[in-house]
Amino acid sequence: MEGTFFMVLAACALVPAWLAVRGANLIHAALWLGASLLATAAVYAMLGASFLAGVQVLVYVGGVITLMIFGVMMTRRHEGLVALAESRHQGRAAAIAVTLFAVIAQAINATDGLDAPLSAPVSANGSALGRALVVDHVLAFEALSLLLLAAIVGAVVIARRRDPPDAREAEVPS
Amino acid sequence: MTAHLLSIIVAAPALAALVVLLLPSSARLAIRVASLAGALVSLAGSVVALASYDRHAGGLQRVEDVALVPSMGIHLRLALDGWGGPLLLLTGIIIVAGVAASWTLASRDKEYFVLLLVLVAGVFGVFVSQDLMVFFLFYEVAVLPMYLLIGIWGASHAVPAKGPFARAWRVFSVGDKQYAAMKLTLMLLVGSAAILVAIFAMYIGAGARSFDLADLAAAHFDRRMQLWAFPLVWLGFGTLAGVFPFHTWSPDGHASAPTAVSMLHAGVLMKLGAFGVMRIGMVLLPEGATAWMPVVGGVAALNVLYGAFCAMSQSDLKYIIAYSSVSHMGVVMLGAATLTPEGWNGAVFQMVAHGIMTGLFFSLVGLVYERAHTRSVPLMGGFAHVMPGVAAFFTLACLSSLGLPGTAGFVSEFLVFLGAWHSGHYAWAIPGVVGAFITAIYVLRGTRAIFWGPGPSERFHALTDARGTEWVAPIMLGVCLVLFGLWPRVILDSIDTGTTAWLARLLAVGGNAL
Amino acid sequence: MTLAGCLTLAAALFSLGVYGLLTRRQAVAVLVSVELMANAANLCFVAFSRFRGDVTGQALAVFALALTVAEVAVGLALVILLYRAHGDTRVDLASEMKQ
Amino acid sequence: MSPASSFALVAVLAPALAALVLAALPALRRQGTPAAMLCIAGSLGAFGAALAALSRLAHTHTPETWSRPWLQAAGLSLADVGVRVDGTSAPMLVVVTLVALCVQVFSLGYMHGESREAFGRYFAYHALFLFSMNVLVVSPNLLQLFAGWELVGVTSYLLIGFYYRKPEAAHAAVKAFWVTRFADMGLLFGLLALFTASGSFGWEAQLSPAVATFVTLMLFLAVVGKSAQFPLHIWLPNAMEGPTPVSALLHAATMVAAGVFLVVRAAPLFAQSETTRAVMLVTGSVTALFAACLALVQTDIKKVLAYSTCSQLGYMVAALGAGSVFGGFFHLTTHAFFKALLFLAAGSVIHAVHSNEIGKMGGLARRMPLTGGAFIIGALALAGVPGLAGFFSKDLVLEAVEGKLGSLPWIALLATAFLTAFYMGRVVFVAFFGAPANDHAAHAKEHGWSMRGPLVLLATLSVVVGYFGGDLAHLGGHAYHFHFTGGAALASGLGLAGIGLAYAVYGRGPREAPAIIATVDRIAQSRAVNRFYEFGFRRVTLVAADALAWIDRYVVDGLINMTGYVTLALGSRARKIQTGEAPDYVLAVMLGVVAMAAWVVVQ
Repeated sequence: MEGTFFMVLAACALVPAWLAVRGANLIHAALWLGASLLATAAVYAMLGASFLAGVQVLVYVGGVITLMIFGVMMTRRHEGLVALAESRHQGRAAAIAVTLFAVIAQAINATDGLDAPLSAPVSANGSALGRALVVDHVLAFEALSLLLLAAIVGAVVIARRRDPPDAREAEVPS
Repeated sequence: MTAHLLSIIVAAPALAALVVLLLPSSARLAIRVASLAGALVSLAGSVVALASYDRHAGGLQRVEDVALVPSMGIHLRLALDGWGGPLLLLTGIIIVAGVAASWTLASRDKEYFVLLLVLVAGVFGVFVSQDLMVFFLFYEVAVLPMYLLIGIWGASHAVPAKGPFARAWRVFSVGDKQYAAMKLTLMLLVGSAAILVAIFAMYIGAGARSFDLADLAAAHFDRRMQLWAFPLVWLGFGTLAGVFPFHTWSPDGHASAPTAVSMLHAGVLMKLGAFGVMRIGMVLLPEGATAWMPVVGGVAALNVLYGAFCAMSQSDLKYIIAYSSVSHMGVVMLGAATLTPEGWNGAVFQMVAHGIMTGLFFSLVGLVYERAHTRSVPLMGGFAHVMPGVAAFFTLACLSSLGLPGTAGFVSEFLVFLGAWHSGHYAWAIPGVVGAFITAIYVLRGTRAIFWGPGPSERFHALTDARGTEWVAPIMLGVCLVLFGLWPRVILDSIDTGTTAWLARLLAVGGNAL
Repeated sequence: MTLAGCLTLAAALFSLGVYGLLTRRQAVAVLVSVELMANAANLCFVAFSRFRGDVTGQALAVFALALTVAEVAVGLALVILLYRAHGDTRVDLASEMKQ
Repeated sequence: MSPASSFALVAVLAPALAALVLAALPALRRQGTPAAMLCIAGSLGAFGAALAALSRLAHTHTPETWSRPWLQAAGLSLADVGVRVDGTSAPMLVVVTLVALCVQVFSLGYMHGESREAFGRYFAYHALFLFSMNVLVVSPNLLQLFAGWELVGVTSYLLIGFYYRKPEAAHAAVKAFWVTRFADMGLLFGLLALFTASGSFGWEAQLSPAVATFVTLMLFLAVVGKSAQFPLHIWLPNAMEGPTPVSALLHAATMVAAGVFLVVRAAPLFAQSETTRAVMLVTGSVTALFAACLALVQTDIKKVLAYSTCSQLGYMVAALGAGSVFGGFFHLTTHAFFKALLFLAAGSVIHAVHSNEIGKMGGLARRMPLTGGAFIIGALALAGVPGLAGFFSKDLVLEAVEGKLGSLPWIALLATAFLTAFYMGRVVFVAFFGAPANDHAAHAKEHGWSMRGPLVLLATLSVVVGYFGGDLAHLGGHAYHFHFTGGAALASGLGLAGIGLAYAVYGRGPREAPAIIATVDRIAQSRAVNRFYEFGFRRVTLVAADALAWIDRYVVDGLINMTGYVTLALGSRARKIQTGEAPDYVLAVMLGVVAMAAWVVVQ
C-alpha cells in the first residue's frame, strides 16, 4: 500500500519535472516545477518530515515559484513567453543525464542494506528538528541568516535601476 | 638592546618602510630622511655585529629564537655566523649608498622607497636566518619587489640596439622595462619553485619536523635524494646568481632597472643566490654537492669567460656592467666549487667585493646617464674633462673588477684561483685567470671610450661632476673597495670562521661518499 | 517504501535537472532546472535522515532550502540585469568574458 | 721590529701617505704646487729612510724581515705583508727612491706649463707610483711583489695616459696595460703553482724539476711583459706618449726593471731550472739585438731611448739567464741612473725644442751645454766607454754570457754593444752637434735649477756608480772584483768603434741614411709584431666576443624566450576551451561529476 502510494507520488514528481525541463512556455515550466515540488513535499511527509513538507510548500511553491513567474513576466513581452531555440545539445544532454542516472542507480543497486523498509519516523513533532536547528547547528543557522540578508541586499543592488548617467552608459553598445 | 641586534638590523628597514608608508607623499624630504635613517640603523648594526663577532669562538652567535609554527617546526631563528657579518655589512653599505643614489628620484618616490626598504629587509633576513623556511620566505620578500621596482621606475629602450641585435629588440621586445621585469621575475620564480621542492625533500628526508639549518645539516639524507635535490638548489638559487644558462635575466634586468635598484640587485641580490647555493645546497647536501662539483665548477668557469666575452661586445654601458656581473658571479661559484678553504673564503669575499664594486659601477653609470641621457658608449668620449671625480671612481671600480691588488677584487679572485689550482682543477683556474685578463680588456676599453679622448662633443659640454648627496655612494663604496683590498682581514677573519666549520663537515661527509 | 526507492527517485529528479540545465538557454528555465537538482539533493537528505534515525539530515535540508531561496533571489536579480543589458534573458548572451 | 725594517716601512709609507692625502683632499690636489711639494717631501722621506735602511744593513749584514698575516684560510695564514731588508732590496730601494726624487724635482720645471689641476694629478700619480714600487721592492714574498707589480702597472697606465685627451696617449696606456697584464697571467699561474707545490709564496722553496721549470717559465712570462722583452716589447715604444719624466722614471729606470728585479729576487727558484735559464738567455740576447736594430732607425729621440731600454733589459735578462744574478742586478742599478739621465736630458731638450724629432734639433750642445754634457755622459755610459758606470756592468754581463749556448748569445750581445754605441752616437751627433735645424733649436736655452739639478746629480752618479760594484756585491753576498780582461777590451773597443762609425756617418751634419739602415727602417715600418697582436685582438678576440654575444642573445636567451612563447601559445590554444558560455561550463562540470561517480562505482 505504502509502496504503491510512493510509486504514484514518484510519478507525480517526475512527470511534472519532465514537463518543467522540456516545456516551451516558461510560465508553464515554472508551474510544472511547482507541481513536482509539491509531490516531493508529499514524499517528505511520508518520510515523517512533516515540518519540512510544510516549509517546502510554503517557501518553494508559495515563494520561489511566484518569484519565478514574476521574473518571467518582468523580463519577457507576452509573445515571448515561449522559449525559443531550446533544442541545443539535446542528444548530448540526454546522454549525460541518462549516464548519470545509470551510474547512481547502479551505485544504489550495488549497495547492500538499502532495500529494507524504513524504520519509524524520528519524531512526530518538530521539537527535535527545532533543537537541531537552533541548538546543535546554531552557528550554521546564524551564518545562513546572514547569508540570506546578504543575498537579499545583493539582489536589490543588482536589480536596482542605475542612476541616469550610468543607465545611459549601459545603453551604449560596448 | 644589543641582545636583539639582529632583529633590529632586519626590522629597521621594514619599520622605516612603514613610517614612509604613513607619511604623505608630498613630504619628500621626510620620506628620504626616514629611509636613510632605516638604512643607517641597519648599517650601524651590521658594523657592530661584525666587529663584535667572536672569531675564535666561531659558530652561531647572538641567537634569537621565536617559534612561528611550532607544529611544523618553523622558527624565526636569527643568528650571526661567520659569513653573515660581512654580508650584512655589504647589504648595509649598499642600501645606504642606494638610498643616497635615489635622493633625486622624481616620480612616485614614496612607493619606491617603501619597496626598496622592504626588499632590503628581506635581504638582511636571509643572511641571518637559521631556519630554512624563514630563509626562503625572506628570500622571496627580497626577490619579489624587484618586479615593481623595474616595471614602474625602470627605463625602456635607453639604447636602441643596432646591427644584429636590433632584431632581438623588435622580436622579443628586449630593452622594454616590462619585458625585463617580467623575465626577471618569472625566471627567479621558476628557480624558487625548484628550491621549494628541495626544501620539502630535505624537511621530509630529515624526519625531525624541523627547518632549523643546524638540524638539517646534522641529518643524514639519502644519497639518491641528495643527488637530485642538489641540482635543484644549485639551479634554483643559481638563477639569481647568474649561473649559465640561466643568467639572461640579468643583463636585461639590470639595464632596465633604475640606478639604486641595479645597485641593490647586482650588488646584493645576486649574492643571495650564491649564498643560497653554498649555505643551503653545499652545506646541507654534502654528498650531492661533492658529486655535482665537477659540473658546478665547469659551468662556473664557463660563466667567467662567457660573461667577459659577452661584455666585450656590448655598446650599452649598463649591459657591459651587467655582463661583467655574470662573469664575476662565475668567480663566486668557481670558488664555491673548489671545496677548499681558500676557494670558499674567496667566494664569500668575492660576494662582498663584487657587491661593492658593482654598486659603485651602477651608481656612476646612473650619474652619467642622468646627465648625458645616454648609455651608449660609442656616443661618449672625453667625459673625464667635465666629470673628473666620476672618472676617477669609475677607474677605481674598473681596477677592482680586473682584480688589481690593493682593491677588494684582487683578494677574492686570487683566493678563488688559488683554491681552484690547489684542488687540482687547472681547467677551472685557467679560464678564471684568462677571464680576469679579458675583463681588463673590456673595462679599460670602456673607460677609454667614455672618459678619455678628445671632447666631449658639443652635446655633452654642459655635463657636470657629481654634486652633494651624489658623492655619498661613490665615496663610501670606493673607500670600502680599497680598505677591503688593502686589509682584507677586516672581513676575511670572520668569513674564514664560517668556512672552516662548514667545509670540514662537508668534506667529512661528502668526501666519504666520493 | 525503501531508501533505495527514495534515492532512485532523487537520482531521476537530479538527472532531469541536469538535462534541463544542459538544454535550456532561458535564464529562468536554467533556474528551474537548478531548483529541481537542489530538490533532489534535499530529498536525499530527508531520506537518509529517516534511514539513520537522526534529525540532522532534516536540519541540513532546511538550510539547503534557505540557501536555494537566496540563490533564486540573486539569480532572478541577475536575470533582470541580463534582460536590461541585452533585452533578452538567454544565458549564452552573457559572454562578455570571452573577449 | 728592527730599525732597518722600520726604515723600510717608512720608505713605503711616506709616499703612500702623500698619495692618500692627495687622493682624499681634491682641493689640495687642484692647488698644484702644494701637491707637488707634498709628493716630493714624501719621496725625500722615502729616500732618506731607504738610505738609513741601507746603511743599517751595511752595518749589520743581516737581512731583516717584518711581516703581518694578510690572507688566511682554514685559520692558517696564506700570505703575509711586510718588509724585507736585504742585499737586494735595500740598494734597489735607494735606487728607486733616488731616481724618483730626481724625476719629481725635474718635473717641477718640466710640467710647469700644465694646468694646476693636471699638475697636482701628475704628482699624485707619482706618489702612488713610488709607493707601489717600494711595495714591490721590499716585499718579503712573491705575493706582495705581485701586488706591487700590478700597482706599478696601473700607475704606468695612468701616467702614460696622463694626456688622456690625446687619442695616441689613451691608446698607448691601454696597450701597455693589456700587454703587461697578459704577461702577468704568467706570474699569477706561477704563484698558484708555487703555492700549491711549496705551501708558501717564498722564493726559497725547493721544487721538483718539472714544477720548478713551470713556475719559473711562468714567472719569466711576466718578466717578458714587464721588462718589454721580445715579443712583448710592443708596448714600450708607445708608452713614450706619457710625459718624458714619466718615461725616465717608469719606462727606463724603475718599473721595467721590476722584471729583472723579480728574477733577482726569485733567483733561488730560477737556479733550479736549466730550461728556463736557457729560454731567458735566448730571449734576452734576441731582444737586445732586435731592439738595438730598431733603435737605429728611430727619429723620435724618446723612441730611440725606449728601444735602447728594451735592448739593455735584454742584456740584464741574458745575464740572469746565464746564471749571473749579480751581473743582471748590477746592470739594472747602473742602467737606472744613466737611462734616467738620458731621458731627463732628452726631456730637457724636448722642452726647449718643442719636438721629439732628432731631425729638428741640432747644435744643442752649444746652446744647452749642461744638458748636452749630461746627455753625452749618459750616452757614453750606455755605450760602455771604459770608466763610466755602464762599462763595468756591461762587462760583467758579457763575461757571464761568454761561452754559453755555443757563444751565440755572446756574439749577439757584442753586436748589440756595437749597435748601441752607434745609435747613441747618431743621436748625439745629429741632435747636439752640427747646425740647428730650425728656430726652436737655434734659440734653445737651459732651464731652471729644478731641471738642471737632477741632471747634474744623475750625471755624477752615472760616472761613479760603477765603482761601487764591489760593495753592492758584498751586500748581496756575491763575489765581484773587477779585472780588465780581453772580453772587456773587446766590448769597449766595439763601443768606441760604434761611436767612431757614428761620427763617420752623422758627424758632419745630416746625410742620407746608409742602405743597410734604410732596409732596417723598412722592416721596422712593417710593424709585423704589432700587426700580429692587432690581428689577434681585432680578428680573433673581438670577433669571438661578438659571436658569443650573438649566441647569448639569440640561442641562450632565445631558448628562454621560446619557453615564454610556447607557454603563451599553449595558453591561447587552451583559451578556446573557455567559451565564456555558462552551459558549456555546466556541461564540463557534469562530465566531471559523471566521471567521478563512475570512478567511485567502478572502484
